[in-house]
Amino acid sequence: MKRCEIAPGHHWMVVSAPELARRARPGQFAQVRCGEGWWPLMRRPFSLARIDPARGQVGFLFRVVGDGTRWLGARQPGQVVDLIGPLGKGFPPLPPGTVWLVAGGVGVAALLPLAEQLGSRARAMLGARTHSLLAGRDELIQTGAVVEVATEDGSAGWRGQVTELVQARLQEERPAALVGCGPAGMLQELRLVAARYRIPCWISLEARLGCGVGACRGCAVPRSDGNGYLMVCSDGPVFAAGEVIPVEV
Amino acid sequence: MKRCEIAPGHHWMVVSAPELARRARPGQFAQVRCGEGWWPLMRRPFSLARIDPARGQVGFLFRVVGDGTRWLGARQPGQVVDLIGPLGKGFPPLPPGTVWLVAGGVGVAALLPLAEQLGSRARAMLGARTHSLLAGRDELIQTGAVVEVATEDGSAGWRGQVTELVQARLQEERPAALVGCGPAGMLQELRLVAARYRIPCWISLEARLGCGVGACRGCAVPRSDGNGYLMVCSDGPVFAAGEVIPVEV
Amino acid sequence: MRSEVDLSVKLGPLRLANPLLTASGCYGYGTEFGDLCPPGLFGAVVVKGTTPEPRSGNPPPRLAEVAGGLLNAIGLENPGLDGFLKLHLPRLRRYQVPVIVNIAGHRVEDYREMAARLDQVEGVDALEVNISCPNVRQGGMAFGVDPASTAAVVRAVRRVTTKPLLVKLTPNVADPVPIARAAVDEGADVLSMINTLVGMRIDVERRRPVLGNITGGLSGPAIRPVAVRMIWQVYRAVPAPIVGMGGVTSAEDALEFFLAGASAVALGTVLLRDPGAPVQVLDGIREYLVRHRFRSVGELVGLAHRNAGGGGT
Amino acid sequence: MRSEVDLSVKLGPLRLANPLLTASGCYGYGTEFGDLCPPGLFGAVVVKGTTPEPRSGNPPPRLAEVAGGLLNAIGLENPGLDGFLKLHLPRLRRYQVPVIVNIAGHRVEDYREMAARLDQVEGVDALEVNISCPNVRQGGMAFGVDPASTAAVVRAVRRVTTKPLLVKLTPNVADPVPIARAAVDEGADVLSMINTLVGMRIDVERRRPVLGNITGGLSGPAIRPVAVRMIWQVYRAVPAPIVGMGGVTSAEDALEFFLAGASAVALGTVLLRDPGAPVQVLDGIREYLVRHRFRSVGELVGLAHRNAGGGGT
Ligand SMILES: Cc1cc2nc3c(=O)[nH]c(=O)nc-3n(C[C@H](O)[C@H](O)[C@H](O)COP(=O)(O)OP(=O)(O)OC[C@H]3O[C@@H](n4cnc5c(N)ncnc54)[C@H](O)[C@@H]3O)c2cc1C
Ligand SMILES: Cc1cc2nc3c(=O)[nH]c(=O)nc-3n(C[C@H](O)[C@H](O)[C@H](O)COP(=O)(O)OP(=O)(O)OC[C@H]3O[C@@H](n4cnc5c(N)ncnc54)[C@H](O)[C@@H]3O)c2cc1C
Ligand SMILES: Cc1cc2nc3c(=O)[nH]c(=O)nc-3n(C[C@H](O)[C@H](O)[C@H](O)COP(=O)(O)O)c2cc1C
Ligand SMILES: Cc1cc2nc3c(=O)[nH]c(=O)nc-3n(C[C@H](O)[C@H](O)[C@H](O)COP(=O)(O)O)c2cc1C
Ligand code: FES
Ligand code: FES
Repeated sequence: MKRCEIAPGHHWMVVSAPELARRARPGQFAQVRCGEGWWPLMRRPFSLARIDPARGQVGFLFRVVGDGTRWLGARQPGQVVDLIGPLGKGFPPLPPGTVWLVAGGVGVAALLPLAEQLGSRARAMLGARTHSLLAGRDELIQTGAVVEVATEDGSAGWRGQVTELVQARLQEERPAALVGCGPAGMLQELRLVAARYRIPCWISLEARLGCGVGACRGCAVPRSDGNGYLMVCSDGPVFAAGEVIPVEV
Repeated sequence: MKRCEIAPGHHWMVVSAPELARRARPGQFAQVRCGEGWWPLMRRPFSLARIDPARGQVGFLFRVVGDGTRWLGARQPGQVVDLIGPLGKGFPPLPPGTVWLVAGGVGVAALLPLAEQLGSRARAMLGARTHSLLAGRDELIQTGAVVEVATEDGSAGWRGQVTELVQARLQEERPAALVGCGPAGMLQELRLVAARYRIPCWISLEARLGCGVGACRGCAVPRSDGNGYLMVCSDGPVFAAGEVIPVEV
Repeated sequence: MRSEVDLSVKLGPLRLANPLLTASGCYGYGTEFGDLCPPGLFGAVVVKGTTPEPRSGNPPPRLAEVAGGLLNAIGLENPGLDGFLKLHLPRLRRYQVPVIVNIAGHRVEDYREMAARLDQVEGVDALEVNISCPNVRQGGMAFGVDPASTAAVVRAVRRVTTKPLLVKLTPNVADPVPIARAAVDEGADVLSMINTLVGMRIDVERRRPVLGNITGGLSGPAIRPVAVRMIWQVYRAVPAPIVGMGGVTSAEDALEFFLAGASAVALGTVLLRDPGAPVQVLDGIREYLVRHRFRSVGELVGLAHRNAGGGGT
Repeated sequence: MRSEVDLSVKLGPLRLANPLLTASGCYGYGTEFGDLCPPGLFGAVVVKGTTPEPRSGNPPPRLAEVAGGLLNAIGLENPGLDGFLKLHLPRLRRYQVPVIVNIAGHRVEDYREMAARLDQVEGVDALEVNISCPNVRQGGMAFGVDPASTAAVVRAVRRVTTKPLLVKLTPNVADPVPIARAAVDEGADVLSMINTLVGMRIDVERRRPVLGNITGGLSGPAIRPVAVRMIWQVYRAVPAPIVGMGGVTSAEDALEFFLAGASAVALGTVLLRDPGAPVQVLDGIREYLVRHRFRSVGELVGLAHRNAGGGGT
């Protein structure tokens, strides 16, 4: 594996995993063992941020938030990472036309392979607290997508939330679909915007995972119809926005 | 710290610890943290195998037997070791005359500073399974002590147990005192020999330690008089041979 | 060498190809892990706790990590008995591995009804009566902390089925022996122990419990010493085979359980992290048997009691 | 900044300079650690369990490590009440830190006698009634698993002393609330919780229990979720201040206990490994109070209950 810190606390890690690269589809994830002993106990889920069957590689973009990611961010090139994947359902076939990819923070990771796949059909909007934390922007641009950014402090692009940027652009244009990945609050906002404009919308959710395969029922998110729960790992992580209520992890 | 493997699975580690080196006396030990997380939970005790106040250093000789010592044996030069010491009572003043130091395996660690202190009064007998495991022999010789060895497979010196060697030499000579450190079985043997020949004898014991300071009462060894227990960490680790019954750890 | 050791075990009326089971709730309905951990690896598959009606389970978060363990508050999410029989059992049966259905309810009636129905179902090899689930408001663990209510549940179930009955005990009691005895007196064939300890965790930054359900069940290595102790106690006192569980992660752990008195062990939390664990555990058990010249796992069961002197609980 | 936060706490009738106590049995008689961890660091020192007569304790090995925890089977080795008063108390008093004597016995009579004598002793600030020691054959934990016998012990002790009474509860029960209530109804001023869970470990190579006593008490991080849960339950149900313990190793852990309902916490197993822990824990608590603009530890006590919605045990 190779790893580098591409923004403060943000790492880009490339792992040689030919079988995984061959079978993976955009929106899927891998469960990565992040520690040696019994802490952390569970694996950590990360979106496949690059799927490169030709080179037999997959890439991850992750942010250090706790003990697991701290451990992972200290791995050295050449070390082996223990991962299980591809897991989850990935993105469904999207309607023809332009697709706006809306990312908050490291949420961009899940959208990179989709941008790659959509090529010129993709337009991306990327939000972060400040410009130095806009990890993944260059990778997005490399896919050929048109990229716009929003920063809360106004240090780059639109000043404010990325969902505000989306709303502003929706005054001018209508995409065929919206696809979002990021914090629960942002996705909640995006869902409302999409509903208001009646644009089909998919969101990729996070949860604290156990098994990652649908067996333990640990990663529940509430269904919007009040009818129980869906599992992030096996019913998602990508859901139609109307289907679920994003909850903070 | 510096460390090197001096025999298969046997490490010699030197740590800069001026305060400890100044205060330590032969027979004392330090409690070393051997791991980062919660495994192993407790510190590991190691005899001070070198006490060098001039250089502000102490040395340890340890054998890899489990997770804690495996971790310690993988430390790299320059890394910090977290240790507490000096602990325990160390050797009492010994009677004038020749003292025979009898070591089984890494038991030699506890005897090295004593040999240093005794100088030409010391004669050492060192036992191991086979000659390659006679760790500490060179260090013993450097103290100026006369050194004889015993190996169970006869690959060096006396063929058999070091206590047999002691018995053989006792046919010829009588030391003023016997001092032993090693496995419980060997110390048990040495106790009997010493009693038979009525030679004053001290043994340094091992036990599974908790606090290392006498607070938790975890490191009990039975008193020979049947009257309860003594604590290896605070009453010992050196005991008069008649006082306690060595038990296997 | 390998062919010399026998990994098959007798578990009361059941004969299993190897001593590893899945712990209920950690292996879903047997097919979720796919090739990562196929049902055929196990001596038997114990499915997720099943209730008469479908249950949607507890609000998230349902999982929280703690030192050496996991807290879960799934709340018996399951498609109900009908759902299980229709959706899951047919798929699981294809693997030709013994299937044990874990049943849970609010009332004695619930257990009886399910047992009566399952008695008729082909492809269900045994029932595990879960009187120890800490994550549901009524019933569940409440049955398992008292010998009388344990007896009531087991009696009701025993009357309506001739299938082998496992009864799953809770560790949240001062002494598991009277409860184990009550279960066996009423016809339990096998005791499964242990379910989870009730625990909780608080998020100090948000100043609120981490789990949606507030409390959850503690599993994983942290509870292993409690499991070993309870198996040890029950083995001495109650003449019934035991499936041990609670923090088994390695062959060494499994061996500890056999030596304490378990005839088989179940893997739970470890599967969530290492679906490859069963292979390693079986290899390790095999290696141990060969090294110490045992011919079967059965020879190990309860062996540590012989070397334990008089003392102890 | 530092001077703004108040680390002192009220613990029933006691006023402590800070919310850290020593857990009985992990800090001996207060002087063993010397400068590594002097008594003055703590709000109060709770000494090793003391019995009427000297006890030599259990045969070795007395300690065994397990995942995230420690098993101990010391067996209440202590010099007896006389020995304590003669040998240890005078030395400990020099530190001018409140002294709490942990008392344990086989019979109600034992507790009463000790309490009556200690009532007269200057320099003993409170008694902790240990009805939860799992490592002695009779008495000990047997009292603490039943509300009636708990009541009997506390009543007997309460009659003979006006000193503040802490009662130390066992986690080896299905529900600690009835026992806590019995203790408080009979006059306990403070509840200490929790003592250790009964556990064991088997040496698979030697095929025998590791501990000389076979079973031992499980302490350390492994039991923290059980401690937090029990404190949470008792805080809701019983109007008495709580000293929390069980796996506290860091400021975050201590805060978790305060938020669950503990007015103070005791450090046990962590002292064996890191005698420097109290300093770090106090610094961390102070830092948290400042960061979140609390003025005292008291403001945190039980705070997580307010943010917990309706649910839960
Ligand atoms: C399907 C999926 C895909 C993901 N993809 C990515 C990705 O590509 N890049 C990336 O950086 N992160 C991703 N995450 C989030 C990532 O899994 C968590 O950040 C990680 O598990 C945190 O582990 P930790 O041990 O460092 O933090 P912990 O110590 O476990 O937690 C620290 C903090 O992070 C929060 N947190 C913990 N787990 C999660 C979680 N599963 N999701 C969100 N927040 C969490 C906690 O609430 C806590 O406040 C993804 C999560 C899911 C479910
Ligand atoms: C006062 C004292 C001084 C010591 N000095 C030295 C020394 O100078 N050099 C050295 O190599 N060792 C010394 N030991 C032994 C050393 O402490 C143990 O080998 C070490 O604690 C094992 O840790 P581990 O995690 O590697 O093994 P573990 O995984 O804990 O145990 C592995 C095996 O080693 C045995 N063992 C565990 N703890 C001890 C122990 N305390 N004593 C003996 N055997 C044990 C166990 O029975 C087990 O079979 C000393 C012990 C004491 C009490
Ligand atoms: C996520 C999860 C779900 C569980 N669900 C059930 C269940 O439905 N029925 C049951 O009897 N036990 C259930 N358990 C308990 C396990 O079967 C097992 O008894 C316990 O976890 C101890 O074993 P372990 O430490 O190996 O996980 C569950 C445990 C976990 C971790
Ligand atoms: C070595 C040891 C000795 C103990 N002795 C006593 C005792 O004498 N009396 C008592 O009430 N509790 C005793 N305990 C229990 C502790 O006081 C404490 O309740 C328990 O260990 C949980 O806290 P911890 O996890 O911080 O250690 C002992 C614990 C240990 C580890
Ligand atoms: S993580 Fe187990 S079901 Fe999703
Ligand atoms: S290790 Fe605690 S008394 Fe010896």
